Parts: sequence; structure tokens; C-alpha cells
Amino acid sequence: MRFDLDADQRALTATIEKFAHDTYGARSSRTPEDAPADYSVSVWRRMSELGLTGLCVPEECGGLGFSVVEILLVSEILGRALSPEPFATAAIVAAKLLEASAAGPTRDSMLLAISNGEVRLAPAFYESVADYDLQSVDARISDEGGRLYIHGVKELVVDGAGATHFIVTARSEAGEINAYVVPVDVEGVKVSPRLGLDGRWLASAEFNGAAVEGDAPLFESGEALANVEHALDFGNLSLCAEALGLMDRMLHLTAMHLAVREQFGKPIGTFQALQHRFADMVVAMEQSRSVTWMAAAALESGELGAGASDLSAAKSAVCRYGRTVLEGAIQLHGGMGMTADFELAGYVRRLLAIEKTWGDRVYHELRFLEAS
Amino acid sequence: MRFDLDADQRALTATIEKFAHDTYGARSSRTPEDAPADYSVSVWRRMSELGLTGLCVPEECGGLGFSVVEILLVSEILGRALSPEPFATAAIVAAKLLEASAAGPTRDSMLLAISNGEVRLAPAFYESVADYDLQSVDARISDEGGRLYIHGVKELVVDGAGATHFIVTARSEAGEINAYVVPVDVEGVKVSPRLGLDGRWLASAEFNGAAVEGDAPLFESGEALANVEHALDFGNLSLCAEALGLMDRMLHLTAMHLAVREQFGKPIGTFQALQHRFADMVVAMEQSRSVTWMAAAALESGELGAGASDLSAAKSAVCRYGRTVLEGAIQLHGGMGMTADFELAGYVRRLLAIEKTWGDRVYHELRFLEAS
Amino acid sequence: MELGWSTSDLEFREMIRAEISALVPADIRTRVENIQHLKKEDYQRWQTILAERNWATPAWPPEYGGPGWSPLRRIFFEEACFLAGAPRPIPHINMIGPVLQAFGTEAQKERFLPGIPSLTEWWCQGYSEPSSGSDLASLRTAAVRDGDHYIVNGQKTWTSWAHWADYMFCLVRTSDAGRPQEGITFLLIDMSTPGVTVRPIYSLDGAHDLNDVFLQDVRVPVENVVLRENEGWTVAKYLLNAERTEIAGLGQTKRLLQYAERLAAGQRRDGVTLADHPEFRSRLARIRIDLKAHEWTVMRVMAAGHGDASAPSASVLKICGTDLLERTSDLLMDLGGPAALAYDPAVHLGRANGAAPYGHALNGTAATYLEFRKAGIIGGTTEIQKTLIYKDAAARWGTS
Amino acid sequence: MELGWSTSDLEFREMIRAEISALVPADIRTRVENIQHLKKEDYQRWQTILAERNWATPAWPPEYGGPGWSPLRRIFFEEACFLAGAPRPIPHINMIGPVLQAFGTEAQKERFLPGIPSLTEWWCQGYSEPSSGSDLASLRTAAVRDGDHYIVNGQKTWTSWAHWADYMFCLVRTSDAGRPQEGITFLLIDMSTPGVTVRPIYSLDGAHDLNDVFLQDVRVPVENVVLRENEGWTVAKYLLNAERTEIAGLGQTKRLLQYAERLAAGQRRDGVTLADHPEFRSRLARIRIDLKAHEWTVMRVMAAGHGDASAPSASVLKICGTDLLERTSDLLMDLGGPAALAYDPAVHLGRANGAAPYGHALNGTAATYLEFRKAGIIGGTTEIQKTLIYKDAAARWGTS
Repeated sequence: MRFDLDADQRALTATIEKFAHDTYGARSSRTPEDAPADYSVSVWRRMSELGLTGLCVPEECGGLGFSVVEILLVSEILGRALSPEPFATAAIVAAKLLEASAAGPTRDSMLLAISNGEVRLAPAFYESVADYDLQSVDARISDEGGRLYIHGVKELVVDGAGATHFIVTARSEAGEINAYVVPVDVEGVKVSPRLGLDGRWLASAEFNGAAVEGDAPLFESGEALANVEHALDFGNLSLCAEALGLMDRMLHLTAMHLAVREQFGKPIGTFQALQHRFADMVVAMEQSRSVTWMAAAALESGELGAGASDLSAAKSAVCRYGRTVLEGAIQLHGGMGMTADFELAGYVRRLLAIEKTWGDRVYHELRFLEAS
Repeated sequence: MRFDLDADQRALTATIEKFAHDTYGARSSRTPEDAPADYSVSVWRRMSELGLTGLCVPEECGGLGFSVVEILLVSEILGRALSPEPFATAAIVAAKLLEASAAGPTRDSMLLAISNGEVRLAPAFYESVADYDLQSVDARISDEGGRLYIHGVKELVVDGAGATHFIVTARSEAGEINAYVVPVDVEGVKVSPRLGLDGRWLASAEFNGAAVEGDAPLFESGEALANVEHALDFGNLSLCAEALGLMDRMLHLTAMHLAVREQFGKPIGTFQALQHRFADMVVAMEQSRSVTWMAAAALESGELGAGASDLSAAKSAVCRYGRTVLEGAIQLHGGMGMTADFELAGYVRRLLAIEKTWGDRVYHELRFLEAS
Repeated sequence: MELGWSTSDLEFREMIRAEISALVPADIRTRVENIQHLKKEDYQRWQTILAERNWATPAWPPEYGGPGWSPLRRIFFEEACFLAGAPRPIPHINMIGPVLQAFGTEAQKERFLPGIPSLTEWWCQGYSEPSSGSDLASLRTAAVRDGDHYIVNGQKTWTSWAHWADYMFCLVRTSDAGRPQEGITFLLIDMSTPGVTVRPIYSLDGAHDLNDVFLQDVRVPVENVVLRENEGWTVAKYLLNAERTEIAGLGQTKRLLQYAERLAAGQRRDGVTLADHPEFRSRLARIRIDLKAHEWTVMRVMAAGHGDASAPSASVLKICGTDLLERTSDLLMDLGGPAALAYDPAVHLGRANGAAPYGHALNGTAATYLEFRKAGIIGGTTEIQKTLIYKDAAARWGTS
Repeated sequence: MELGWSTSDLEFREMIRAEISALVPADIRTRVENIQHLKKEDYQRWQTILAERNWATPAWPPEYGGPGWSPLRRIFFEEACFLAGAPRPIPHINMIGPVLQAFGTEAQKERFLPGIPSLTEWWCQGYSEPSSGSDLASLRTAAVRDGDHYIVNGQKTWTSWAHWADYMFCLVRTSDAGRPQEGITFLLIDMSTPGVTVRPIYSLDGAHDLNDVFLQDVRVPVENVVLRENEGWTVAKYLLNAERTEIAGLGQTKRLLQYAERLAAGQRRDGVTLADHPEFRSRLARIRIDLKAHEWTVMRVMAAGHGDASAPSASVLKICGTDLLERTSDLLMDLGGPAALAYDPAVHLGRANGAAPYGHALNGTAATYLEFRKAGIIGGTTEIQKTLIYKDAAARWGTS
């Protein structure tokens, strides 16, 4: 157990920081309505050149084969830069899920394409918008002489509006839940973009007899759901680490504001009540880091199901501590904190979107209780 | 609707304040172990001379026949003075319950004796120490040729160690819950004093075939429980108002401490963080007052069952706000706040005892939800 | 002290509930209950309906056309409006109205009071400046006398509804002598005067309520001074007191709670309605209870009148209201569940018609959470209010 | 960065758990798990058992007899002690011990270090004075040189376990020149010296842990100065750092949580166990989660060593620990239900044997709530800690 970075990790960090600085500079946010489908194919390609899209892809499939520590490092830097690229979806969840899937041409070709930055896969698991139940799946597969077609609707597909493929859960003709890859450009796929809380574009994805890639499910019978949960655990780990980057930037913006803004003839950072609210934010940030690292340690073995309890503890805590940080940041910024045009706004909205992605505090507290 | 006092109410207030000042002066608290059975027969007699023991007793039974407003005024003053007398039990709950009971010699003679200060009745309704369920009654009555005897154990009988009588719930031979008066000095009654959180003495009361006063239950068949609840609502109203007096005194002690105590070369009341914590206490106190008055308005009609929802809202809120006040008072007093010998300690412990008497926050929030 | 309500009060309550319920236009009611933002015309339409019955300005004294209701009846009226899904009253009615009544010249009253009840003339408040927020007295927008006009230069900011407003009542600096408070003047500015520029500020939720107001060589007639030159601080303090029940946010809190309860009753999660969900049940109960407490605190303040030191202060009301708005909007964010991830601002903010992808109710959850982060900032920050409470409290409890 | 544990670490963990579990005397274990207060002899007995295995001072370096464990192994050791129901380590072991090791003379080390591991000599800390709490540097207890002695006069207060102590390490004023911090000396006082009077202070829960210590013309040999005259502040600051993991209160919080969980599993209310009760279930979950976070924060601090600015500070640890102690004891008060109304202090505080009327567990609920109101006061108040955190944070985040 060691918390400081070794030389390789410092080099990776430096590379990603340079990439983020060159790509995003001082990104300022927009009002939600003005936001374009924010992520960019060219940036994604640049990320693939740096190895980021294949960060978790096994080396034999063209990736770097890294694990939790690198997920932490990269995600945090992307968070600090408010990167809108679909890292957690396409580079983590999709890669982890494909890696775990049954050997075959789909697995290997998709993993290679992820590494190369040629595809962006969006996990499409949810049908209800009221809870995060992965088992409430009505989407179904029809088998027409060995050709598989998918029918159903998935909601709140994160990063879905700009995806090239979906990974969709659906029931086989035998009624069993499995996962399938479906390209976005085949007949029978209808993508309706939905504006997300963070200005990124979600999608409703409708499948009306769309052809399944490779005409095969990703998993052996009965193995899909556990693997979906496990891949989402890694996705949530990435989101938690991204949240650390967001919080770090919010602390910076707030501390600067406290130092610069003057009222009653002195910087407002000299007022004890504001100092103490800032201290609460610092504590929340430190606790978020601790619990995220704890989850990473628990997930490190990669064993199916390992770390679920700690990951859920971490995600629920990051949601809760995140509120402390973002609410404190807004309050300490006063009117500026409520302004969509000020940089803070984008961080606030992204942190809330992370909270709502793949299980919120309520969901993960319950999952923690059940898993521990 | 009017919140300021009229001339009669001001006169009453002045009388009670003088009584409290003459009787208790600047009462300082003791460590729990050193506390005697704190209430005094002579003070109780003095209270009866002022009409306080018969405050709610109908005029035709020798009382003043007052209602909710006077309960508020008297209880708050007694709270401010940390009076240990059994006002809420013997003068409110017992009187209200007897007033509502079936006409007969027991009712009238007990009400007169309450007014005269000759008796102190302690309500003994609970058998479990885990919840406040008034229906879990195992105590039972045996009817031996028209003579009634009671058998069973009551726990956490507030003000029970110095009572002259108990009002006990028990099941008739038919299995129905009713209420009975049992003198403490008849054969078959065993009182075990238990030290309370506030230094006052509770009791476990054991009845082994003790003779029931008047050989009759207090209520017609099926009417006892609703009346017990209603009488406890008035008792809780008194406790809420008493809590206002406690909080008021705690605010005073704390404000004085902030003004007098110096650190870093100035009064600690000049530090913004401490000012703001005090402000939180003030808000909690104001909200407690509002909600207590609301409950009084809802109980004013005296109709059976009326006001239960508002009373439970009030009691639960006073428990919650009370924690804000007492925890703030301790913190702002620093080490002195943790000291049993300092006046604050008695107020802290009494406020917590009120919280635990006749339903805590959890109980009353649930009751509020069910009643509204 | 008397805690009961008279029969005639209870009859009034019945009457006003029935009347108001019949008056609210259905389209407005729908938007209000969907927690959508209203248009200027919605507010004007509703106030016009009320004005026809002389109910548009319930807090104004009868000599200025108020209905002459007791505080309790005003509460019943507000309750009736709330239950019927009426728009909330525009705060400025109880700000500039009472100010003109107390300090205005006869000419000012004649000119400006008639346009207020039906909102035929819309007002905005020009207080905050980029460098003057909590420290209001440090404001720098300057008015220099030039014959029978002032020439005003400066910038106001966070100005609600400036883009809808015909007039702005504002504080300007007319002197640098003495304490900062002493050189301030309360001035009425016609927003169509050359040199007035309004620039939108978009809020966290995407709404456009707030604005920057730039004032460049704006000529304002001297008869638009309220009270006297350099005595604007007196007016501002009076106004603070006049708006203290507005600042309590009681109606807004009730509306948010109603919204939350409707959502909780209608949505299911983990196999139960959200209203029965262990996560939400007791949070809802506590908010309902604290709202009852708050309502009684407001009643105590209304009944106490000015100058009663034992009544809760405006700052206590503001803190309680802020606390409830923050907690209820926080609860809404949680109630929204996964659906709070999507947000269609156009529909929510009234810029487009039609339904949101997952329905109006879910569409408003995150937006409402974002919107009410403002609660502790506007109208005097929570920090400022707590400091004021301490000052009062030290005077009341801190002496032996 | 590497987040896994080595096989040898995991083997150590197994070993130490088994060993410690076999070592804790049954009567002590019972009292600890009943959350009763321990006697001086209980602590001494346990430390003696540990000392026989060289485990009494896990944080001491090997050259002073420590076992030479890594931070991780120290955590495993503490965990094993916790699970086995061992008494918590006496904080002074990691306060006066490291101070003497860092600043003590050879004579001081020889004289005082051997008595610490087995608590054959008990220490107390004389810092606070009636007028010097948060503002420690304003202390006024004066030591005046008189030949080869100091004559000490003054009063210390809130002194834990002074009535059990053989020695007190304390801060005294030896000079009024310069800043207040500059005239302070770190002095070791034999509690049996004439002129030392200890008077009990009873706490809210009735416990006697704290004391006033009066010092009247107490003669202390000059060789009992640690470091040098007027350099006591340096020692005090070092000590603050040395105790930062003690101040985290991790063991105490775990013990309270264990107690709460046992109570929740065993008691029923409203037809379910308290552990399944909607009121308590998620509160318990959140405390468990925050405790995990806190444990990892402690690990990060232990691994970081001194001077790493990116590691959380002692103040962050203190705030997190305080928050958990306050919330867990608050939860206990609620879990106690009606039974928390009764409290038998004699049994809880270890002054009498036997059972409490409603059992040990329920008897300790209100008492524990009262006891841990101290959490935000002792060892530097929450307010002081937050101000320190802000200072660090402004330096770290507040520069562009």
C-alpha cells in the first residue's frame, strides 16, 4: 500500500495534464440550451493516440491493460478539466464489459476498435426512469434463423447521442437477460437525443428489430447481469475519481473568490463563517478521496463481484460529500455562484449528473447495506 | 387570535414568576448520583395554594378550570426555573384524565384532592421500555366479588417515586384496556425508584393484587385508550412549553458566556462562527415556540382526539430543535458546558428527559404521519 | 393571549377559498402546479383578475385601496391562492407600494400607485452592484445633480425581472460625506430612459430572471427622489421591514412541498411509492412539520406589528424560509431519481410549450434544486442574516 | 501509487487478530463491550499484558522499544484490539513518549520512558487553564526560577485523569517577553509534590475523568524542563503532530458504532428490529460509510509521514472523528428509546458492580450521548480546527 506516485504514474499524469490543458484550456460553461452535443470525434481520436481509450483494454487487444490506479489518475484529471468526452462510458464500462465477455470475433474486434478510437460504445441498460433496477428488462431478442434482432427501448443512455454502438441488455427468446452490441447505423435503431443536466447529450434508444452485431450475445447463459454490474462498478469508480477532479477545481475557484472578493472593506475570506464553510468543503473533498481510493483497492483484484460493497459505499458518499462541496461553492460565490456563464456552473452540473449516473446515493446506500 | 397577554394572564404570570423565584432562586444542578428524590411536598402544597395543582381542574371540583394558554404560561415559567415538581404528570395528565372519566365518587374526590395538593398522581401506562405503545398492556384486573385487584408491572413511571397514587392501565377480565386509580400505600404495591436522566426519580411500579380505588375503572367500556392519549397530549403540551422555558434559560446562559468569556484578547461572542451557532439556537427556539403555540391552538377545543396531529408535530419538532439548542449551548460553553456542576447541565438533562417522556421524536413523527 | 379563530374568520376562510378557486385560469394553474416558470403576462392576467375584486394588494391599507384584512385573513387569502394554484404575488407589490405610501409625495403616489396592483407597470429593484452585495452601503452608482435632473452612472446587477420592468427603484450615491449609509438616495428610474441597458444573466437552471443593468448618463428628474436626497438608507431599512413576510418564502415553500408530495405519491421506487419509501418518508414529514412551525412564526410576526422586540425578526423568517427552500429542493433532487439526469429547460422555463420527455414533474426536479440554491443568497445572505440575529439576540439574552 | 496489501501483511493481520483475541481478559472485555467506563487497573493490566509481548507502544520507534511496525500493521494491530474488546490505548503513551524521545535528555529518557508502556507511572496533560482554552498561548501558570528549582503557581483545568496521575507534563509561563508563545516552558511535574491539589470535575454524564489541578508554590527541579526554558511551544507543536492519529478517534468511533449495531440488532420497536427500522437503517449505513472514509483518511495520513502538504491535516482528522462521535452518540440516544430516560451512573461509570435496571446496553445510551458532547471541545474545538483547515486550504487552493 503506497499513495504517492511512482515514476511511470507521474509520467502518465503529466501526459494527460498536458493533453487536457491543450484541449480544453480554461473551458467555460454555457447555458444548458446552448450546449452542443459536446463531445468531439477529433478529441476522442487524440485520446486514443495517447492510449486513453484503450486504458483498460488488455494489451493483446491493442490496449494498455492498466487497472484501477490509472483509472483514478486519468479520471481525476479529466474531471478537473471538465472534459466532456465519453471516457467512463466508452473507455471504462464498455471496455470492461467486452473484456469479460465470451471470446469471439465481436469481443476482439470491438476491443481493438475501442483502443483505436474508432468506436464509442454507450451502455444502454435502463428502461425505467424511476430507479436503477438492472433486472427490469423488457427489451427482447428475436432469433430469425440464427440472425438476432433486438426490440425495445432504453432510456437515459449516457453519452448515447454521439455513440457509434450501444451495448444493450435484452432478454433472449428463453427469457434470460444477456448483453448485445448494436451499431447505431443499422436499420431499426432510432436515437432521440435528450439534453442532460450537465449539457452533455443523453439518448433514448429505440430498437425496432435492429440487427445484433455478430449475431451473438456477449455472455454465456446466466453470466451477463453480474458482469454488467461489475463493469458499472468500474464506471462508477471512474465517475468518483472524475468527481474528485471537479471538487478540486471547485475548491480552487472558491478559494480564489474568497481571496479576491471584497466586502466591508476586506476580502470575504477573512470572515470566520465563510472560512468554516470552506473548511467543510475541504473535509468533504478529503473524505471523497479516501473513499474513492478505498473502492479502487477493493476493485483491484478484478474478481467478479469483488468490491461491490466498497464501491457502493464510495459512490453514495461521493454523492453526499459532493453536495457539500457544490452547495458550499455556490453559497460562497454568492450571486456569481448562481450564474450559468461562470465557470463554476459547469462543474456543479457535471457533479450532479455524476450523482445521477448508474445509481444515486439512495441506490448505492441500499446496495451497500445489502452487499455488506 | 392574539399572542400578547391580557391583564389576567399578566397577573398569573407575575404570580408564578414570583413563586418560582422565591422557591428556586438560582437553582444549580447536581451530579445525577447526588440528586435526592427532588420534588418536595411543601412546594407542592404552595403550588396548590396558588391554584397551580388545580389549574386544569374544573371549577366545580375546586380547580381554576383553565385551559391551554395557562398551561403554556405556567409550564414555561416552571421550565425556566428548572422546577422539579410533578406539574405535567399530576396537575395536567392526571387532572385531564380524571376530568374526562366517568362521573362518580373517585373522579370528584381525586380532582378535589389534586386541587388541594393532597395527592400526586403518577400516570403509569407503559410496560415496555423499547417503545411507547400504549396498547401493549399485560397488567390485568381480577374481580373478586365486586372488589377489583390489579396485577402487573409498569415501567418508567415518570414522577413515580414520590407519587401518592398511580393511574394505571390494565385489562379487565374481559380483556379490555381501562384505567384505574391505585393508591401507593395499599397492600400489593411495590415501588422501585429509578434514577432519571434529569436527576428526578422515576419508578418501576409492581402491582401484586393491589386494591383499586373505588373498585371501578375510570372509563366506560372502550373509551379509556383515546382518553389516555388525549390526556398525554395535554401533558406533552406542558412539556413542550416547559422546554421553551429551558431553552430560554439556555440562551441566556450562553449569551452571557459569549459576552463574558474572553479568548485571543476579546469576548468570544465577537467570533462570527460562534455568533452564527448562537443564531441557529435562536431560530430553533423561535420555531419551538411557534409549533408549541400551534399545538395549543389545536388542543384548545378539548374535543377528544382533536389536535393529536399538531401536538405530535410539535413534540417531535421540540425534541429536534431542543437538540440544536442544547448541543449549541454545550459547544459554545466549551469545557464549562460539559461540567455537571454548572447550571447549564441541569437544563440539558431535563430537556433530554422531556424528549424521552411520553413519546420521543421518532414516535411523534410517526404519529404525526398517521394522524394527518 | 388567545389562540382560537373566530367564526367570522372561519367563514371568511371558506368564502375566499371558494372564490379564489373559481378565479384561477386553468392554463395558469397547470403551469403553476407543474412548477413551470410563468410568463409576465401570466402574472399580469392574475393580478388583473384580483384587482377587479380589490384583492390585488392585500397588505396595503384601505386608504390606498387595500381590502383592510387582518393579518389572519391575509394568511387565509394566501392559503386560498396557494391551494388554487395561483401565481405567487410579485414581491415588489409589497415593496415599492408601501414605500411610496410612507415616503412618497402626493404626485408620486398619484403617478405610480395605480399601475402597481394590476402590474400594468412593472417594477424592479436596483440595489446590488458588482462590488456591493452583502455590503450594500458600499454602492457606487452615482447620481449627480444637474439642474432639475440627476445624471446617473453606474451598474446594478442580479436585478430580477429588469427585462420586464418599466421602472426601477434603486439606491444611488449622491454624496461621499459621512458614513457610507449617509450619502445614499432612493431614486425611481424609468427603464426606457436613454442610457439604460439591460443584459441578461442566465442562472444555473438556464432561467433568465436576473440581469445586469448598465446606467450611462441616465437623466432622472429630481421629483423621482423618494423622501429626500441622502436619506435613501431610511427608505431602504423601512422597506426591509415591509417585506419581511415576503422574505419568509412561505408560499414558495408550500408550492415546492406540494410538488414533492405529488411526486412522492405518484412515483414508485424499490417497489413502493416514494411517499412510503424509508428514505423519503420521514424527510417529508420533517419538512411538513417545519413548514407548520414556519407558518406560525410568520403569523406571530404579522400579529406583532412593528417594534415588538419579542417577536421573531425578519432575519429569523428569512433563515427559516431559506432552510425549507433548500431542504425541499434538495429532497426534490433526490425524488427525481434517474430521471433528474435529463432536463428540458425550454419547457420548464416556459420558452416552449408541450411536454418534457419524462413529464413535467420529473423535468422540474433538478431544475428546482438548481434554482433554489439561490435561497441563501438573495435578499441578504444566510451569513448576513445570522449575524443580524446574533446582534438582536445578544441584546435580548446577553444581559443579566 | 499501489493500493493492494501484500501477502505478508495479510498474514500478519491473521496472526495478530488471533493473538490479541486470546489475550484480552474476559472481565475487561465485558466492560468494554458494555461501553462501561474502565478502572485505572483495567488499563494497567492490559498494557502490562501487551508490554510482555513488546506491543504496548506500537508507534514508538524500535530504538525505544517499539515493535517497528509499518503504518498498515499498526492499523491491523488496532483493528485486532478493537475486535477483541481491548481497552483503547491511553493517548498519553503517544504524547509524552514521543516528546521525550525527540527532546528529552538522556536522564529524562532513562527516568521516564520505562514507566510508560505498562502504565506503572501514569501521566496527565496540564495545558488548559481557566482563562486559556482555545487561546492556549495566553496561559498564566507561572514558573519562577529559584536556584535549581522552579516555583510553580497557577491552575490547570479540564485535566483528564489527574487523580490517577503520577506525573503531569505541562506548559508554564517562564517569561512575559516577546509574543505569548515565546515565554512558555514544557515542564514535568511530580503530582506528589507538596502544593499540588487535585479537585474533581464531574461531567454531564456524572463521570469523574476531569479535574482542576491547583499549583501552589510547587517546587520542580530544573532538570524536569523538556527542551529548553521558553521553548515549550516548539514541544507543544510537535506533540500536536504526534497525536494526530490519536485525535482521529477512530477506535472510539468504531466502538460506539459496534455498540449501536449490537443495540440495533437486539432491540425491537414498531414491530421490527431497530436495524431494520426506517428511522435508523440509513443513518447506521451512513455512519458505517463515513467511518470507512475516515479510516482511509487516517491511513493516508499515517502513510504520508510528516511534512507532506497534500495529505490531510490533523485538523481534518479531528473534524471527521468529532463528526462521527457526535453522530454516533446522537444515534445511540435515539436508539435508546424510552429506556434512555433512566440512567444508573454508578454501574455505567464502574463505581458499582451488577446490572443496570434495563441492562447495560440501554443504560449507556443517554450517558454516551452526554459524554460525547465533549468531542467538539476537547483537543482543540471544532471552531479552532476549521480555522486551521481554512488557513491550510487557502494556501493550497487559493493561489492561481
